[in-house]
Amino acid sequence: MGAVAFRKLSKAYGQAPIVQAIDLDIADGEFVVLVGPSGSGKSTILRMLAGLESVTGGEVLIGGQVVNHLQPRQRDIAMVFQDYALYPHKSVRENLGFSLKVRGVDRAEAERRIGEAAEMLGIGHLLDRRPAELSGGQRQRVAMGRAIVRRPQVFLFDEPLSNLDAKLRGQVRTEIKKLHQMLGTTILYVTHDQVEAMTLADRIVILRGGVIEQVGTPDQVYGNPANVFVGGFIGAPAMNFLRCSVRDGVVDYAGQVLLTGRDDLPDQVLLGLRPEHLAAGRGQGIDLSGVVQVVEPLGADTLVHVDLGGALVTARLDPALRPQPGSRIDLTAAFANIRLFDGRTERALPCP
Amino acid sequence: MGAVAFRKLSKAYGQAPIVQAIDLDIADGEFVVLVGPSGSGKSTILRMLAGLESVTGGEVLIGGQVVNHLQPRQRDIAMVFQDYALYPHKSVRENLGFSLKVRGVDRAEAERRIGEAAEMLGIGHLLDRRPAELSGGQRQRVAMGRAIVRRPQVFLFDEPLSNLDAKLRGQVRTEIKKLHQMLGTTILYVTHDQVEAMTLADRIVILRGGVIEQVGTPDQVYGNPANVFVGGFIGAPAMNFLRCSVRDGVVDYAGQVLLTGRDDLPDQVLLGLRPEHLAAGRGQGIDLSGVVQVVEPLGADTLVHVDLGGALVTARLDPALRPQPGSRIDLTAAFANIRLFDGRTERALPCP
Amino acid sequence: MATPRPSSRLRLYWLTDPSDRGLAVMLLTPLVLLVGLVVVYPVARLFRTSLYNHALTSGMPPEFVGFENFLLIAEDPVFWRVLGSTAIITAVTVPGALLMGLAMALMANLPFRRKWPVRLSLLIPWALPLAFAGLIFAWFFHSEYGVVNDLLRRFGLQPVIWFNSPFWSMAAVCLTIIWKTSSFMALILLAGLQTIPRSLYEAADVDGAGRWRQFREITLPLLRPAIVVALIFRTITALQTFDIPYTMTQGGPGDATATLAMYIHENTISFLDLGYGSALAVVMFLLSMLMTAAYLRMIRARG
Amino acid sequence: SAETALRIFISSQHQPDIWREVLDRYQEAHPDVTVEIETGGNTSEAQAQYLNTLMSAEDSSLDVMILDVVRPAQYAAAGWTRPVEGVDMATYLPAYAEANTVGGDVVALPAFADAMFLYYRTDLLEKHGVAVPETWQELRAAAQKILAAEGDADLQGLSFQGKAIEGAVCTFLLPLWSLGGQVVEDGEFEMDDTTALASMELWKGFADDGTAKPNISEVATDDTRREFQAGDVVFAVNWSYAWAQAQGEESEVAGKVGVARLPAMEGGEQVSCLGGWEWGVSAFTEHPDEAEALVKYLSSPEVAKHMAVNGALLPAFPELYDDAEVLEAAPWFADAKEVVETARPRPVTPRYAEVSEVIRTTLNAVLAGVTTPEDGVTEIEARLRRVLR
Amino acid sequence: MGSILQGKALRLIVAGVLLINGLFPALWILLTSLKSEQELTQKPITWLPESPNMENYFTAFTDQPLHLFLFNSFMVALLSTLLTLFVSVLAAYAIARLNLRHRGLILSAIIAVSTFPLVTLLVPLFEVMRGLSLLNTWTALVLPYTVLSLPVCTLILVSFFEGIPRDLENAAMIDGCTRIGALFRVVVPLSAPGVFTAGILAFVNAWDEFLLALSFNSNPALRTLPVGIQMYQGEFTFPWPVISAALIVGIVPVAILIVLFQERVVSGLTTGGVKG
Ligand SMILES: Nc1ncnc2c1ncn2[C@@H]1O[C@H](COP(=O)(O)OP(=O)(O)OP(=O)(O)O)[C@@H](O)[C@H]1O
Ligand SMILES: Nc1ncnc2c1ncn2[C@@H]1O[C@H](COP(=O)(O)OP(=O)(O)OP(=O)(O)O)[C@@H](O)[C@H]1O
Ligand SMILES: [Mg+2]
Ligand SMILES: [Mg+2]
Repeated sequence: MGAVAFRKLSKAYGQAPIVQAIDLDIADGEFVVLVGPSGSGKSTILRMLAGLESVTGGEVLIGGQVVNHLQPRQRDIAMVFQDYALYPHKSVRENLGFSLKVRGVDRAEAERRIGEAAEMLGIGHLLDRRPAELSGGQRQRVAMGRAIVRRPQVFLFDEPLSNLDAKLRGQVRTEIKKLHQMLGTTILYVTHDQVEAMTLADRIVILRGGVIEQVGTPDQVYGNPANVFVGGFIGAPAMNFLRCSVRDGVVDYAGQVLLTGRDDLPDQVLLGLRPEHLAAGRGQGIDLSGVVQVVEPLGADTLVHVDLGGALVTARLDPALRPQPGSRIDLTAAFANIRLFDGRTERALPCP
Repeated sequence: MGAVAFRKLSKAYGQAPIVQAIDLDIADGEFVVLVGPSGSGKSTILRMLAGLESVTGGEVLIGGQVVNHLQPRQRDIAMVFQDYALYPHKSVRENLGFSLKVRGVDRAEAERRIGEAAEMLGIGHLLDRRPAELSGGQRQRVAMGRAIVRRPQVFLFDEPLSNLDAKLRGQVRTEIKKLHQMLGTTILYVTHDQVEAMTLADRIVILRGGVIEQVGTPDQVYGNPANVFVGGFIGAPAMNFLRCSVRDGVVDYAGQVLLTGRDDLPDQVLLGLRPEHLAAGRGQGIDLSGVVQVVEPLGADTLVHVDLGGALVTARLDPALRPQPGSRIDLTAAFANIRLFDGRTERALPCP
Repeated sequence: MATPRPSSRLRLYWLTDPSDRGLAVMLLTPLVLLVGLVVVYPVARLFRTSLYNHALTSGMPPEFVGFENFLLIAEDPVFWRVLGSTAIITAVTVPGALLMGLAMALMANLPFRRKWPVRLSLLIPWALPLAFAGLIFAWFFHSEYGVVNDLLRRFGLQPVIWFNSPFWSMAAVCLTIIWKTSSFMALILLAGLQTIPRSLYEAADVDGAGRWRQFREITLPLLRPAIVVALIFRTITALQTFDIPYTMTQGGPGDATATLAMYIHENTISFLDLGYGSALAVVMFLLSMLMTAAYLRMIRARG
Repeated sequence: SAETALRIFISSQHQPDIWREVLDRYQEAHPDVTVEIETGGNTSEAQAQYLNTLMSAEDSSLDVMILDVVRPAQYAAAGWTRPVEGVDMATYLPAYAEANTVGGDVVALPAFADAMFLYYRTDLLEKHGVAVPETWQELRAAAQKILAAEGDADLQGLSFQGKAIEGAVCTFLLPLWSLGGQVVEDGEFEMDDTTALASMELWKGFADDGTAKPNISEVATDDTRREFQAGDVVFAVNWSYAWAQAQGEESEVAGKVGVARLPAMEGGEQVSCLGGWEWGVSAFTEHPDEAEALVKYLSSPEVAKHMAVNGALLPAFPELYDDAEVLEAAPWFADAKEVVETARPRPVTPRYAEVSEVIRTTLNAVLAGVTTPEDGVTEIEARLRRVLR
Repeated sequence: MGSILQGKALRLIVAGVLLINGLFPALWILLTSLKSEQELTQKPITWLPESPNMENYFTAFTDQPLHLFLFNSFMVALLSTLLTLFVSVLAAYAIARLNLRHRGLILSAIIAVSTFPLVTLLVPLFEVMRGLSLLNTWTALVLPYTVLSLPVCTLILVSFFEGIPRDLENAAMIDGCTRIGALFRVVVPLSAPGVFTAGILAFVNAWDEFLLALSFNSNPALRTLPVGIQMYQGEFTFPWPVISAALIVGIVPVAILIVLFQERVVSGLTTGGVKG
C-alpha cells in the first residue's frame, strides 16, 4: 500500500551531492516530518519520491515496489509544492478540481470534495479567482487544497503552511491531523515550524547536507538528540552548548565545576542545556552565572541571553521577569535535563 | 527623513475594498511589524508604500512628503517580496548587486556589500548560481539580501523569513535587529511569526480585513489586546475565550462563578485566558475543570486541550506533565492574567 | 528627498516621470512615426484611388466614380473565382501550418541532446527566399524531373501530373505554402513554449494528467496568446498568398490556383488599372480585418 | 558646356557590355552627352515590374528604356513614352513597324529582333527520311513516324510552350494567324472563332495523340530548350536564344540541330511570332531631345549590325541578314531571315497585358484538360470582348 | 515535458519526418548545385550528382557579385531587425503593461498595417522614398521592412510581456530602475525567446523581400539577395545548378547563424523567479 522506502537514495547536481545514500522506511499510514536546514535536500527528497527529479542512485519504493521508473502520475501521490506551482490560467476551483477531472472523478463528487477542502482552508470565497488575484497565504492554501482533494496513497507536503498566520496555521494543522487520522494516508511533510513538527509527526527525520542525522519520535529527537546538530536544530530557541573539559571524572566549564563522578567521559564534552530548562536562581542541579546581554519579551515568556564569560546562553524565563541588560543573573538547571555530547565527534553521550 | 505616514489610505480592486482608510504614523527609524490574517491587506499596504500599487484613496507620505505620484525608484525604499521576485536570468551575485549597479555604486563598494549580505545570510557559496538552482529557503535569503545591500530610507520586508528553519531564522532575525540598530532605517515588516513580531517590533500593527485593529508595543498588544480579535490573533497558541454571563457583578461560566464584585461589566463578557497562564491544579485565582481531549507534547512544553463542557481551552503546561486524554484535569489561573471583553462589541474591558 | 514635488515643477515632473498615459505616448511614438512615414500616405492614396476610375492604359485622367469599382468587383466572375481559391488556400494552409508548426515546435522543445538539427530544419524552409520557394517546389512537383514523382515511382505509386489538374495543382500549392509557412508558426509557438514554467507540468504530472492531458490543459491554454498571434498573421499572409502560386503554377491550370493577391498584382502592375486594383486591395484589407476581429474576439472571449 | 547625362535602362541579359561599346562610340561622337547604363531584372516580367513602378511614380531618373515588343502600345497609352519623330519605319522589318506604331505615332524603335522558330533534329529527320514539315499535319505525321521507329519512351515528337506564360500566347496565335485569323485589329476585338478553335484543337490534339507530352501544360520556354538540348525532342517551337545553347558544348545535340519556319495549318501560310525589344524614350525625361537622338542612334542599322556581329542579336533590318560580316559571325541568320520576315507581332493594343493573360490561362486550361477547346474559345471570346470593349 | 509525443520510437519517427521535411529541400538544392545542367534533364532523375563539382559555386560568385548581394541583404536585414526590435519592444510594452484605454483599437490598427498587399503600396511608397531622397540606399529598404515586420513583432512581444510576472519588474523598479530601465534590463531579457523570435521574423522578412528591393534600389551594388539571384536568370533560361549554388550560399549561413544564436538563448528563464 502506501508504505514508502528509500534504499541508498542519492541525488547529485553535476558533481555536487545533494542527497547522499539515504535509507529510510516509512510504514503505511505513518506521518513523517522532514526537517533540516535550508538547502539540506528536503524538497529534493520529496521530488524524487514524486518522480519529478531523476534519481542519481538507489531506489525509491512505494508499497514495496520500486518506482524509480514510474511517471509521477503513476505513483498515486499528491503534493504541495514549495513554490505552489498553481495553474495561472485556471481559477481556484479549476486548480483544485484538476486532478479529479483528470482521474475521471464524477462531477458531483468532485464539487463536494472541492467544497470541503475550500471550507477547511477558508478559501471558499475565492473559488472563482485566478491565482494572480490572491495574496501569498491564499495561494498557499490553494496549493494545499489541490493536494487535499485527492485521496492518494501518499501525501507530500513541502512547507505547506509557511505563509499562514499562526492562528490559521494552527487550524489547518489540526485539520491535517484529522485528515490523516481519517484517511490513514502516508504523509511526508517538510516544515520549519517546530510546533508542526512536534505535533504532527509520528516520526521526525532530521537532515543535514543530504544525510540523515536522526530519525525518531518527536519525544526522542527532542529529549535525546543523537548529536549536537540535532540538539541545536530541534527546539526554538536552540539548545545551549557549553564546551567543558573533563578531568578525573570532573566536568568543568571555565573553571566552574558542573558535574562530578563521571568516569565514562572523553576529555572534552559539550554540555547541552535547553533554554526552557534554565531557571533563574540557584540550586536545582548545576548552577551558572553570567551577565545579561539582551532581553526579549515574547509575551508568554521572556528570552534572556546571558554571557557566561565566553559562551552565550539563552534562557526562557517567566514573562514577569525582566532583568536589566548588564546586570548579573544566576541560572540553574536540573541534572536530569542536561545532555552531554562528545566534544570531538559531537555525538550524544549517556546522560548523567 | 524616513518617517512614513498613511492618511486615509485605501485600496480597492473593482468593488472589493482591500484596504480601508488607514491612518498610521511611523517615526523615522521605527521598526513596525504588520500582522494580520492572510488576505488582510498587509502586502497591499507595503506595495502601495513602495509605489507598486496604485492608491485608490488617501495619501502616502515619506519624510513628510506626499509620494503618491512618485515612481518606486524615487521613493528610496528597499523591499523583500513575498514571492521573492528574483531575476531568474541573473546569478545570485547579480541579483544582489543589481540595485547597486543601477544606482552607480562603485564596484568595490558593491562587492563589499554583497559579500557582507551574503555572509550574513549564509549564501556566500551560492553567489554564482541562478535562482532556479536554489532551494526555497535559499531563494528567500537571496531576496532578503537584495534588500539588505541597499541603504534605503525605508525597508519593507514581506514575510522575509517564512521559508527558513528556526535556527537560521533566529540568526537572521538577530542580524536584522543589529542592522536596524546600526542604520536606524525605518522598517515595515510583515510576518506571521509571533516571535519575530514580538522581538523585532517597536510597534505592532494588527490588521484585519484592511482595517487596523490595534497599534501598540509588543507588550501592549500582547498584554492588553484591544479586542477579542487581537487577543486571539497575537500569541500562539491562541488566547482562550470563555463566554460568561454577568449578573449582579458576578461573572459566571456555565454555572461556575469565576469572578465576583464586578459591577462595571455588561451582562455578557468574554473572559480571555492565555494558554501559558493556565496551570494544572487549583487555587491561584480562578479555577476551571474539564476533560482532557488532546495532548500535544512540544518538547519545551505540552499543550493540553481541555473540554470545559462546551468551550475548548488550551493550556500550555510543563513538558513533564502528560495527562491522559479522557481524564479530568483541574486548571487554574491568576486573577491578574485574566482579560475581559465585552460580549457583544468584543472590545476590551478594564481588567480585574 | 531629491525628487521634485509634482505640484511645484509640473512640466519637469512630466518629463522625468511620465504618468502612464505620457509614458504610453512616448513608447508608441516611434511606431506611429515610422508607420506614418512609411505607410500612411500610401494607404491613404490607396483608399482614394479605389474611388477613382484610374486605368493608366485608358489614356484618360483619373475620374472620381465613388464605389463603382466595388460594384464592378461584385460582378466580376474572376474576382469570385480567385476569392474562392484564396479561401481554399487560407482554409487549408492556416490550419495545416498551425498543426505542422505545432508539431515542429513541440519537437524542437524536446530535450534532445542536440537541438540544432531540429532547429535548423525548422529554419531552413523559412530562410529560403519566398521568390524562389515556388520555383523550387514547382521543380519538385514537376511531373518528369520532379523528385516527388520520382519518389512516388520508387514506392510503386502512379506518378501524378500535378499541374494538369486543378485539384493536384492546388494540393501542390497548399503543400508548398504549408512547408514554407509552418516555420513561422513553429518559431512563434516555440518561443511561447519556452516560457511555460516547467513546474506546471510537474504539478500536472503529480495531479495525474497524462501527456495528452497536459498538452490540452496546460500547453494549449498557455500557448494561446502565441497561437492567436501566429494565426492572425498567418491568416493575413494567407489571404495575401502571392509568390508561391505565382511562381509555381502561374495560377494554372487555367486560373484554378490564381489568388486574390495575384489578381491585384495583375491589375495593378500588368494591367495598370490602379483604380480597380486599389479597390481589390481595399476588399482584401476588409477581409483581413474581419478575420482579425474574429481572432481578437476569440482571445477576449476566453482570455 | 552643358553636358547632358542620360540614363538608359537595359536588362542585364541583353549584354550590356556590348551595348556599352556602341554607347562609347556615341559619346565620342557627342562629347556633350554621357550615357549611363542601368541594368535591371533579367526577365521581361521583372523589368515590367520595375519600370511600371518607376513610370507610375512619374520618375525622371531614366531617359531611355528597353521594352519588350509587347509593351510599347501600353506604355504609349499610359503616356509613359514620348513619340519619336522623323523616322522612316519602312526601313525596319514590317512587323516592327507595326508593333511600334500606335495611332500613327511611332512610340518606340526596335533594338533587336526575335521570332519563334521550328527547331528540329537533322539527324533523326535524315535517319527516318523525313522532310522538314511545312504544315502542322506533316509535323504530326513525321513525329509519329520517328517516335514509332525510335521506340524511345523518353523521346517526344513536339515540344512547345503550354504553361501559362507569355510564350503560350504565341503558341495560341501561330495556327490562328496561319489560317488568316486575328485577335485584334486596329485596337478592336476581331477574333474568328473557327481559327481560334482550330488552334486550340491542334495543340490539344498534339497532347492527346502523344506527339507532345501529356504534361505539356507545365512546359515553359526553357523546358523546351532543355529537353531539346538533352536529345529528348524531335521538333521544338522556340525563340532564337535556344540556337546558341543547342549548338553549345553542353548540348547533346550539337551539330544535329536545324531551324526552319514554323509549319502552317493546312491551307494556311507559314507564320512566326514576333519577339524582340524596343527602345522607348521616357515621357518624364528631362532631356527629351538628347534621348530621342540617342534612341535613333541605338536603333540604327549601324548599331544593329554591331550587335548582330558581337552579340548575336537578330537585327530588325532585313538587309542585315544578307550582310557578309553578320553571316560570318552568325551563319544561321541566313535561315532566320525568312522566319523573321514572316513573324507577326502579337496584338498591338494598350490592353495587351489583359489580352495576354486571358489567352495564356485559357490555352493552359485547355492543354491541362480542364476545359474543352470549345469552352476555351468561348471563354476567350467572352473575356476579351469585355476587355477590348 | 510539454509534449504529447511520448515514447522514444514515436518521437524519433516524428523527428525524422520533420527533419526530412525541413532539410530535404535544402539538401536537394545542395545536390542540384553540385550537378551539371544536363544532369537535370536525365530520366530517371539522379539523386546524387554524377560528378559532383563546385563549379557552379565558382560561377555563382564570378557571374554576379554574390558577396555583395549577401552583404547588402545581411546589412539591410540586420538594420531593419534592430530597428524593428527597438520600436516594437517599446510599443509592445506600452500595450502589454500600461492600462491603455483603447487597447483593442490600437492592436487592430497595428495589425491593419500588414493587411495591404505590398504591390498596391509600391508606387506611393516609391514616391515617399524618392521624396525623402532615400532611393538607392539601404535605408530605403530598412524603413519599409521595419514597418512590415512591426505588427507581427509587436504582437508577439505583447503576448510575451504579458507572461512576465509583474513582480520581477516591480523588483527592478524598487531597485532603482525607471520603467524603461526595468523594461530593458528585466522584461526584455526574460522575454528572450520572444524577442529573439521577433528578431528572426524581422530578419527573415527583410531577407526574403523582393518587390521593394527590386524597385527601390536599382544600383547593382545595392542589390539584395533575392533580386541578385534573379540576375542569374535569363529571359527564358533558369540555370538551376548555379541558382541552387547561390541559394545555398544565401540560405545556409543565415540558418546556421540563427541556430547558433538561438542556442545561446536560454529557455524557460522565468522558473525560480517567483512563487505562485
Ligand atoms: N488583483 C487582485 N484582484 C482582486 N483581489 C486581489 C488582487 N490582488 C489581491 N487581492 C485580494 O486582496 C486581499 C489582500 O491581499 P494581500 O496580498 O495584501 O494580503 P496579505 O495580507 O498580504 O495576505 P498574505 O498574508 O496571505 O500574504 C486578498 O484578499 C486578495 O485576495
Ligand atoms: N538545479 C540545481 N542545480 C544545482 N543545485 C541545486 C539545484 N536545485 C537544487 N540545488 C541545491 O540542492 C540543495 C537541496 O535543495 P532542496 O530544494 O532539496 O533544499 P531544501 O532542503 O528543500 O531547502 P529549503 O528548506 O530551503 O527549501 C540546495 O543546496 C540547492 O541549492
Ligand atoms: Mg525546499
Ligand atoms: Mg502578503
